[in-house]
Amino acid sequence: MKSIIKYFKDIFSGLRSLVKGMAVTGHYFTHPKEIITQQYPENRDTLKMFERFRGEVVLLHDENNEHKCTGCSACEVACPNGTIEIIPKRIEVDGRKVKAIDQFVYHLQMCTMCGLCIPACPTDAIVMANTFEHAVFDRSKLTKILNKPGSKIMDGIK
Amino acid sequence: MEEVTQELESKEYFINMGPQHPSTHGVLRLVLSLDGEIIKKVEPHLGYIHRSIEKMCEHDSYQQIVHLTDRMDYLSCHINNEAVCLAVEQALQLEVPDRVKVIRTIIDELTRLSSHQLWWGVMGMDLGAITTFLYGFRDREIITDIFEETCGARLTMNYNIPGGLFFDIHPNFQKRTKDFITYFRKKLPEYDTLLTNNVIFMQRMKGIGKLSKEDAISYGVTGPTGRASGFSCDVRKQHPYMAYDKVNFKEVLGTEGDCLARYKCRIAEMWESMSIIEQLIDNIPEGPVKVPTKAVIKLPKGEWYQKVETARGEFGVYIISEGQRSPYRLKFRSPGFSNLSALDHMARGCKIADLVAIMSTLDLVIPDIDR
Amino acid sequence: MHNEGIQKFILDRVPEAECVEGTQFLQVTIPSEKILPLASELKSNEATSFDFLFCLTGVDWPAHMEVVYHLKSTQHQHQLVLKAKINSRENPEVATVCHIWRTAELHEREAYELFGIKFLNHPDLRRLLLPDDWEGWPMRKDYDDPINMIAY
Amino acid sequence: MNWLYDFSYLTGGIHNSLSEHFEPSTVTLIEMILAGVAFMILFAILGLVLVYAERKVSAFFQQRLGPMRVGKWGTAQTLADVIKLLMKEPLMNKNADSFLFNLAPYIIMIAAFMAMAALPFAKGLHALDFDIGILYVSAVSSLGVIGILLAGWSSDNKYSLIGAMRSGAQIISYELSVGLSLLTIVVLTGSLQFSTIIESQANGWWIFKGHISAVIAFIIFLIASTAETNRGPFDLAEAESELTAGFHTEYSGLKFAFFFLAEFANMFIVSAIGATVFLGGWMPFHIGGWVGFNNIMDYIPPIFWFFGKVSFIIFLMMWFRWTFPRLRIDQLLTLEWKYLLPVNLMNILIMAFLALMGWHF
Repeated sequence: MKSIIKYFKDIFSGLRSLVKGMAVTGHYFTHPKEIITQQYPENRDTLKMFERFRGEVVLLHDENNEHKCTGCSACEVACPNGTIEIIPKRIEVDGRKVKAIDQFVYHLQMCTMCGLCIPACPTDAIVMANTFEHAVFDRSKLTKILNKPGSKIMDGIK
Repeated sequence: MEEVTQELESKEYFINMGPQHPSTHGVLRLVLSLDGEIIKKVEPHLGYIHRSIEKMCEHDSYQQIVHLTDRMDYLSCHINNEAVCLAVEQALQLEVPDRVKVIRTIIDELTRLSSHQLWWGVMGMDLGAITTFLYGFRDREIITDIFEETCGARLTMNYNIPGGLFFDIHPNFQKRTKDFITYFRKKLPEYDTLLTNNVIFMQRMKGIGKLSKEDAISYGVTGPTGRASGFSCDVRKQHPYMAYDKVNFKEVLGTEGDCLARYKCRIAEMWESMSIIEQLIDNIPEGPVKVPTKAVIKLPKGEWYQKVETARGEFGVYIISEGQRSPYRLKFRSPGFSNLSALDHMARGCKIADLVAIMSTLDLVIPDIDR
Repeated sequence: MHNEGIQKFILDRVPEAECVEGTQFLQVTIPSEKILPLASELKSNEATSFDFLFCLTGVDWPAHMEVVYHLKSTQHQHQLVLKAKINSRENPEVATVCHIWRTAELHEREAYELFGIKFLNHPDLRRLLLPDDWEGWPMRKDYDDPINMIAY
Repeated sequence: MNWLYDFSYLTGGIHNSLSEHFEPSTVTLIEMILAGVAFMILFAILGLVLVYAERKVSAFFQQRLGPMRVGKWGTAQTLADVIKLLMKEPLMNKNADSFLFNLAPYIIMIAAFMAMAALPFAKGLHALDFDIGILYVSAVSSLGVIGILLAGWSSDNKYSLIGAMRSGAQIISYELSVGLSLLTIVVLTGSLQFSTIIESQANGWWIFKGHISAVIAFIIFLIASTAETNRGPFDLAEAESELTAGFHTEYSGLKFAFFFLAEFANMFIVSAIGATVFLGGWMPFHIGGWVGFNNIMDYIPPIFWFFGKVSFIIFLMMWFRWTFPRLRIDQLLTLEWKYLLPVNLMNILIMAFLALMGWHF
């Protein structure tokens, strides 16, 4: 007899647990306001990344097309993946030959966004930008030269 | 008569589960010997995403090693980072400020929460309840947003450096975390109604994949998986690091050692994690967030072993230094690797459907196993 | 049991053991051929009962090989680092401990494939992480891989 | 607008106008072709609508939006999928049994078509009205399992084979429960003919008139028919997380689309049977004595009643699928043989007793 009672009890408690579970999903079905989907390309204008988000390395330029990079290669050493390549050149300043950058090559395809290059820079020349739409159709486009053409080093940065 | 019985005997056959399979969560390949649907033997074949992180570490500086650990157990990346940082700090005999300790602990627990949320969702999906996956991710999204705001990335955060943190927490961090805890305290009971109390789920979990305490110790199964078998292996309790000696929390221990015990252990751990965060979030002491270190860290000659408790179990870093800027030998003891070794023992005699349940309660992360 | 006790325990059984008191653990180096009796003794003896092997790895030193066992007792909560010193780098061999601690099975396979340390009597000693036809032992210091060279 | 309430005006009109021009045998042939075309169109529409509905419903259960890009609110998403599936290359394993492999999807489709023939969609709108309608439908709808078994067997894939074997065991056992739960109502109606069953519900649906027994029978029917259509929580034959895709792992392109379509068609068929037997088919909702209310209900054409009831049951099945975890094969069989079957038999006894005493309404 006991086993028969248990048999029916099992059925009822089982059915009850199922109905309770359905109540949870049913709640969300009837509350479409709680939908969390974001319609990405449509909300592009309102979408704002957090300011600390690490998207890619950029070399800051001011309005005079001047940057702060001295070409010291500290970031190149700090980078774990060989993402940054500094190609230096010698320029003449006040009659002395000084090291400066010719090209600041940045391989985005190898970058893991670890951010180790940023604190390594002694002159705060590079920062992590918030951009995240990096997709391109050709791998070679991911190799970027960060210093703008014709740019030169800011005065007083050593 | 003899012949007839011979013919009726079933033949074992092999089936390749993976490397591409929905429930191996990555590229794990299991070679199953089956008799009908009954599993006779499970043989894991690893290494599909072996990246030889240990070898790379022998050439990297200690700051660079930290970011590699993100890529191992990507669901508890902050805790992995911390293990390397702690080992280096221990070797250099650096005492990090209290603020760092508390912040690291809070983010550790948030990481654990987010990992368990993902596990819960994926576990439901493995058992066929796809909706849980979305609910798990919905709640995890809030934590990843918190991480993104403070650490600058959602998954591979790299927020730790030897000697402290990359930068201070974001001003919104405390408020957001508190909001999340109030929100999640309401949502976690929903997890129970949806899955834990479900009769089908109970049937699928109860008594499946039993692992006794002795076997758990012998196989080196740690984390919630080991604790569900009654193996008290919580590193946070036994070898407290950071601020874990200052907070009150319970080490969740199960007795059964089956899938249900492992499941309940993780759910209970989520409650514990929330209580730890609540104890700390209002008491973050003021102070600096890093101790200055040399640009090139050179550890003295010697060897250090640092263990931490990740969401999957005991994660260990074994550094042998010869006084160079890179370690002479560095070994990561990953929890998933040891946990996986018990899979064959647990799955024998079960059905294919049970194997899926066992694997999801083991909570394997393949990069963690392959390294 | 304290470190002194463990040290004495081991020295009683393996007199040639070298014990170093490290910053964290007691580190004991013993010749590789002594590992099997000592390991089973450490596991089965009530006083030590090291039942939890939480890390097993190989180390390649310039003159010799080493297998490092990190042991812990869940009963007494004491820990120990056991190092088996293998003098031959060309053909390193050491007895397996995977019937004492079952977790050693996978760890030993890993150590075998990365360092080429042969674990005698291991039930299934094959390559684990790398492809089966991989040549060489990649974690050895003298391993030269011109194709997948680390860019540095 | 009379035809909307009684389709025999429409069908009779067509028949009469055809008879004026052709011989009776030709008329029958033309009518058969017309019916066949009509069913194919219905099949296609059902596929389009149900796939879209499933996606949207599941999305709303999961706090998502579902397809939103193709057309307004993603309404053309299924069409886009159809085009994609048509353009895909039909692949086959080298060692697969090509004849059976190609045959399997057609068998499943044919089974679904055959079952649909006997369904009464509205007053006067049905292809066949057997006196053994229920028996015919439940017999034919289980033919589909042959297609599944063939698909699993011929694919040369162990996952497919396991899925097919599971499905065989599952459908054969759940066929019992479906049949018995329908029998419970047949005890009351005394007829296996669909039209008679619907007529008998003119003054109230059986689920309301048949006491608790009818409700139990309805619940059992819901569970068993979900299992029979291989839908979650009983989707063991596919079992995405265990067997990758079960019996149709190796199918691609159009043949995969057939399996996909057949699943939804089967879902429609069992829902239609359930709606007809338990919820009064195309009969409007009537409450005895409330003449005004009943008149208002009568204003809604029967075909809307029918499709409304069917979509309610389909929605219930979707709700099950998107809430529950999957059962294991032995639990599935335990549920059938230890719970559903005994309860069902007992239920029939009770119902027979009720009918005998004349206690039902």
